[in-house]
Amino acid sequence: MKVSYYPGCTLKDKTTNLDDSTKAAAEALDIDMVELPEWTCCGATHPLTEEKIINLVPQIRILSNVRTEGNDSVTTTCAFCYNTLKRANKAVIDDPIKRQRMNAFLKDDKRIPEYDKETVYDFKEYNGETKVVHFLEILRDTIGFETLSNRVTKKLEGLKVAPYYGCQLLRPPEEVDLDDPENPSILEDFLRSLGCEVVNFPFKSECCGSYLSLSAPDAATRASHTILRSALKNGAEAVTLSCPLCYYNMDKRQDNILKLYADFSTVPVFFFTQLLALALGVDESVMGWNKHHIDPTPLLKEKGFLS
Amino acid sequence: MTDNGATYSYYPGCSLHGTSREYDASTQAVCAELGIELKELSDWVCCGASSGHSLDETLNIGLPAHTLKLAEKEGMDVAVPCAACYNRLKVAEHALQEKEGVREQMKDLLDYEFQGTVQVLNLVELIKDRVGLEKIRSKVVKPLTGLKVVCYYGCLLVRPAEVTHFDDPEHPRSLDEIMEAVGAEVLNWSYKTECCGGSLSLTRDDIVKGLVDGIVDMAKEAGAQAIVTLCPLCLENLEMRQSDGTYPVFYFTELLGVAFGLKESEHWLKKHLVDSTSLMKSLRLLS
Amino acid sequence: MPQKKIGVFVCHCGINIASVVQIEELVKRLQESSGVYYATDYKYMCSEPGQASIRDAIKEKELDGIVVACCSPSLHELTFRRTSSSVDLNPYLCEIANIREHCSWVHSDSTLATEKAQEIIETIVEKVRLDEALDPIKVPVNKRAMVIGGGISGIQSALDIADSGYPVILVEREAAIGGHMAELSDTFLTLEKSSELLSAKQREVSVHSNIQLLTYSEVEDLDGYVGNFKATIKKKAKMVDWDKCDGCGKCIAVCPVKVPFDQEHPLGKENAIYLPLLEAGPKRVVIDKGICQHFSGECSECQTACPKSAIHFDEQDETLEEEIGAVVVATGYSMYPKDRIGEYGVDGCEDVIDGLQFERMLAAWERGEGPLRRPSDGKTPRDVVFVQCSGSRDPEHAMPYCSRICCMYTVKEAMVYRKAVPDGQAYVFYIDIRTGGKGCEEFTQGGIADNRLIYMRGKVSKLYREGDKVVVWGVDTLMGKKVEIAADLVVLATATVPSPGAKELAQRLKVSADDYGFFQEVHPKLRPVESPTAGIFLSGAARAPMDIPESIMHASGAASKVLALFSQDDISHEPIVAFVDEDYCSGCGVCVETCPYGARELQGRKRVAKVIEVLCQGCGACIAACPNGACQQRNFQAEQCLYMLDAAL
Amino acid sequence: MGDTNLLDYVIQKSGQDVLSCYHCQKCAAGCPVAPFMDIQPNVIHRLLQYGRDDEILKSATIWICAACETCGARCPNDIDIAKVNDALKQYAVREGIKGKEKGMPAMHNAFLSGIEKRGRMHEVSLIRELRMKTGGLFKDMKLGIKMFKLGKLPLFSEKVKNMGEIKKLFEKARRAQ
Repeated sequence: MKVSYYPGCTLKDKTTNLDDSTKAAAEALDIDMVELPEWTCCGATHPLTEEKIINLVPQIRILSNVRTEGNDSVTTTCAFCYNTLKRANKAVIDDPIKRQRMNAFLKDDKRIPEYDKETVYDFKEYNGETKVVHFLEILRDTIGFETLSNRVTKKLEGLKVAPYYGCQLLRPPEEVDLDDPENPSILEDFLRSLGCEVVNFPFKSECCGSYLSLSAPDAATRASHTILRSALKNGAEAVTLSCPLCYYNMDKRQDNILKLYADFSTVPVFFFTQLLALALGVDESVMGWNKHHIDPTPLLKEKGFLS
Repeated sequence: MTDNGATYSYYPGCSLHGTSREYDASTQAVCAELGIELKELSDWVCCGASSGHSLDETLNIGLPAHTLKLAEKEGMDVAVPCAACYNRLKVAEHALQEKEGVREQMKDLLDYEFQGTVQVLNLVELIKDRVGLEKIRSKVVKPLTGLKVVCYYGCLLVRPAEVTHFDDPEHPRSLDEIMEAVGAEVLNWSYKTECCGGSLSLTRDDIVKGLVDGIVDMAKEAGAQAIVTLCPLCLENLEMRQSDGTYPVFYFTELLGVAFGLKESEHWLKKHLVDSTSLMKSLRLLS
Repeated sequence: MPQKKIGVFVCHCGINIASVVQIEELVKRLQESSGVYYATDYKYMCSEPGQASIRDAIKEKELDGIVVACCSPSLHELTFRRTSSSVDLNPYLCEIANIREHCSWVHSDSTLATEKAQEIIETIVEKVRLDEALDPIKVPVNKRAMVIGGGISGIQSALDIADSGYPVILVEREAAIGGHMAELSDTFLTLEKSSELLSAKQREVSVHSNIQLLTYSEVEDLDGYVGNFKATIKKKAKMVDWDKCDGCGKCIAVCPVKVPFDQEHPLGKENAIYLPLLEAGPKRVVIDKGICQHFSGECSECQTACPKSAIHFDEQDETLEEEIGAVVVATGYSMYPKDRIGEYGVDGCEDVIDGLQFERMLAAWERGEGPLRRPSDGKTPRDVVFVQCSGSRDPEHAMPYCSRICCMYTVKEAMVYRKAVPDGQAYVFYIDIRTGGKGCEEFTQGGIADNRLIYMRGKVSKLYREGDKVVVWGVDTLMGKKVEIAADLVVLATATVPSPGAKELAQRLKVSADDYGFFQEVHPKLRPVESPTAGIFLSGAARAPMDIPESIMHASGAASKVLALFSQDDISHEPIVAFVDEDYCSGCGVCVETCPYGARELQGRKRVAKVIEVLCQGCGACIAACPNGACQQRNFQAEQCLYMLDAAL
Repeated sequence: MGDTNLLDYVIQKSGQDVLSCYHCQKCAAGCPVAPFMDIQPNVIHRLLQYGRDDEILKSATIWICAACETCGARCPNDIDIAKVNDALKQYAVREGIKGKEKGMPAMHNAFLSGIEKRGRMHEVSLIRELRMKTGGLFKDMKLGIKMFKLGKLPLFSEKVKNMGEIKKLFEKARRAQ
């Protein structure tokens, strides 16, 4: 099964451990995944601008490049990139005018990288053929959690983990359509297949404050605090998620939470691919524990998952 | 209801002895002209107005009850020109009759057992119902032809209806009928009982300005040259707080005086903050 | 065949026809036309003088058939046919030529319109020329009714019919009749105990000589037609010998199967074997085969525990065939499953229940079974939040319609709750309070004020468990602010939906149901209690969400329709039906499959197609399908139609 | 106020069944001074239900209400909000709770103390006492002079001869609170 891999910008600087652990896990599960060459930013939040062209160009160019690479699907672990790519693709599939406009733009665009050379490109219209698949969907639908749990070498027995989805993975449901928006189960099943003890808590799809951490830090702190406090209250020792921005709000800014809420006790936050890599016995270098603000190693050592 | 011929007790209220002297004078003169004798209650006390009901329930009922005591002692129905005083007295009267325990409380406070033998009448009620439009028409010497007015009742004369029981709280007509009887052209408008802001005038004149301008604009829109009213508080507000500054406001008793050809009418009109004589002169209603 | 004397009566319809069609010119041309013996016109043919002119003309001119050129047949065909038969002219020799909707209303050029009117009339004249005199088909009526569903609606319909002297079979799926009303606490407006109101009716049914009560039974199939239905009823095996069982309950104690509190179930059914709330007579147990582990495993605890060995699992279901003349559908309602509303966090929350479950809790308190206890830990709830429109008025996720009864039962439940927990506080989140109906608004506003209920306008967005509380996220639009309440108990006023199996039953009865599963009425305004299938009537919430008073009204309405049907010994059916010329029929059976009304069957030794005239709706499908023209339709015979085409073209 | 909450106190004192309000906001729509209020007239009832007493007692609404009885006349459930506001004002004054609106309480106090002294209201002394408390001594000065010239602002106040009963009335009123 050959699929293009679209890491997304933050995975190349702040959260390289998400990138490395994803690639290591894929390799361990022999998922034939090739990073898309020369990828650009996906446009982050689904186009806030109503401007006709720029709000779809980045995503459609990425998706059409996947096709030129000869693959029929692209995967990513970042919830933001997944949401933006999938919704842009649906917009192009559903709306002929947008499709027409994108193809017109891409047609001219083909000449830009070659600057002076007038290379005629056998440009083929893009009609949304590329399938956008989150890495979790590959685990669930292609590999299957049954086989995944058999491939796990180190069962994460006794690790009480709260699965956190955030918003981009689930909403808007009619466009994203990954799982039931109110009662999702993909992360729960994933954690169970690794042997973890799943902690159910009501705020698993509440917003963490997202980019408000820049413009309205207190709001983001309050949002993340409500989520983490609820997870802890329901017995979680750790939280897992799949979005670098949620990770930033939930892990990096826990000391901001402490400033506002003295009674808050810190909790380690993992990318789900880190737990996956750990369970698959992949070597430590991909984990990038040092990148964590709340050091997760004491917990892992205590549970005997780390030497 | 004691029908003692044409003599009534008279309760002027503080404003009529102060900023609204012309209302007191015109009331007495017009009543005399209509054969009504007004005997002012001796040593009457303030009715408490909005301060009574705002700060203290005992004073709210106690002060007007004191006046009712004086009136009952005189044994005659009492005429009350000021709408605010009229409202307070009716509230006290209603409380004494309906509200349980008030009669005993007042007995203890004023050591007087209330009989409820005396009726409180506002001036419009007195003139229209007791005197009657026929008598008024018969007294008209100079009909106010050409004078286009709207009648402004204010809020306290007609509300709360279950207490004042006077005319219709939304569309009162009695003052309109009196003015029509003396030949004025009374126009219809929709602000008859809109509040002018009452006691807010001293502390929140910004609010009163807004309300008063609303009333004056509606009067103009109705095509009226002036507003006729029956409450000293409303007239003060309408004159003091109107941004126009030239729109005349009359007490209805003043216009009755003019229609009855009473000489001192001009004297009353001269006391107004807003000039009201030039309009009358232009209509040759004043020489 | 001697030339028929046909009269044509052209109506002006005031100006509707006369303003476009030149009437005198038309009448003059008709008088000269060959097929027409007599032609005249009048301003309003349908008026009394107009009809009098027709009657006189038929008598004086001894007309053999008439054409009335006027408006659409659906308006006055019946009127003019009655006028004809009143002067002994067979009504089916009176036909309508529509020169209003088909001519004057859609044309403006008066010369062309007049020509078209003439063509329309001459076409119909040709039809009358070959029309035969027909008489309505008479069908005997089997004066015996079947009521499906033993809730309050079914009970009321059954009683009304039985009290009028006709036998009724009341089929109830559960072991006892009473339906949801048996589970309620007090009922609004009078706050009388629901069970008390119901038990009087239940006893009446059980002792009524004209009512045959079939409990624990379901209607499998229904054939036949109005007045002559044949119902196949499955009597489910109780697997308990009711003569031996005395309701001691030892079996119940040992039964391993527990029915979850929040799963919809009849009153008293906590296990696979249970004591149904019987309306009369001694208590006796019943086994629900569906959840009994004897059939899905090998448990027979109750059998061993029974002192009277009254339990034998081998008892089989029984099937009965019943001949009936009319059917009343009274299958009632059920509650929209609350765990389908994800955001109301129902997965982990035992203390989020729906209105019916709260009724059961309140009814239990009223029966003196101890203080109000919430499902999770049995504590008495101090703060109860009612969430209105849970699943109703929600086109996006659930039901788009308003379930009509929740505003009323919620305020009542809050009032009964305040009686049960005097220091409790009830909050209600609503979008609108819809309490129309006699006395309802006063009841509601009085209830709110007297019981200090806090009504907040705003739809609840999320419920979730936190510690031992259920946190409710709502808004009070009056304050424009978010409101968060930590409640001990949350009652969802979930949508009222048809009872389970309603759609399947509709198919079996060949009756249409809307896409939610509510039975479809013929006309929502004029004929609300009749289904489009003649002889099948609708009673109560099976048709649409409604409260008990309305159910009673609809029940009696449906019963009155049955009585109207039973008041005639036979019913007449339009004679314009298909017929088969047996000489030409090759018995191919094509017509049998094509007939949408099941009005066709192959019969006799010669296997010749035969028309069940009573079921035939005269749609003509079989005629079109018949390969060798053996099948024709009365007064629409092929020859007739060809002549009509000649006249028209 | 003992153990009863403000809601019960207001219902009892004003005699108005505040709980029967279903917030149709007909009062707020017709109230002449509602635009100047920080809390709409009917929202006071909801705050009473929520027990947010402080917010109510410190509001400008209860003082700005001109008691023109429009709301009472039109309320479908016959709630006279003027009386509700009276009960709230009386409670606030007695408990010494100061709100956003400073002018009105001062004016009413000055008015009543004038009556306690003289038995009748005397505009000049009322205005003087009010301005001393709330400042703005020269406010409306121009108007005042004009009225004085027209003889409408008598400098000397009329005094009731038999003040005994008035004194007793004010004494008992204070004790009755």
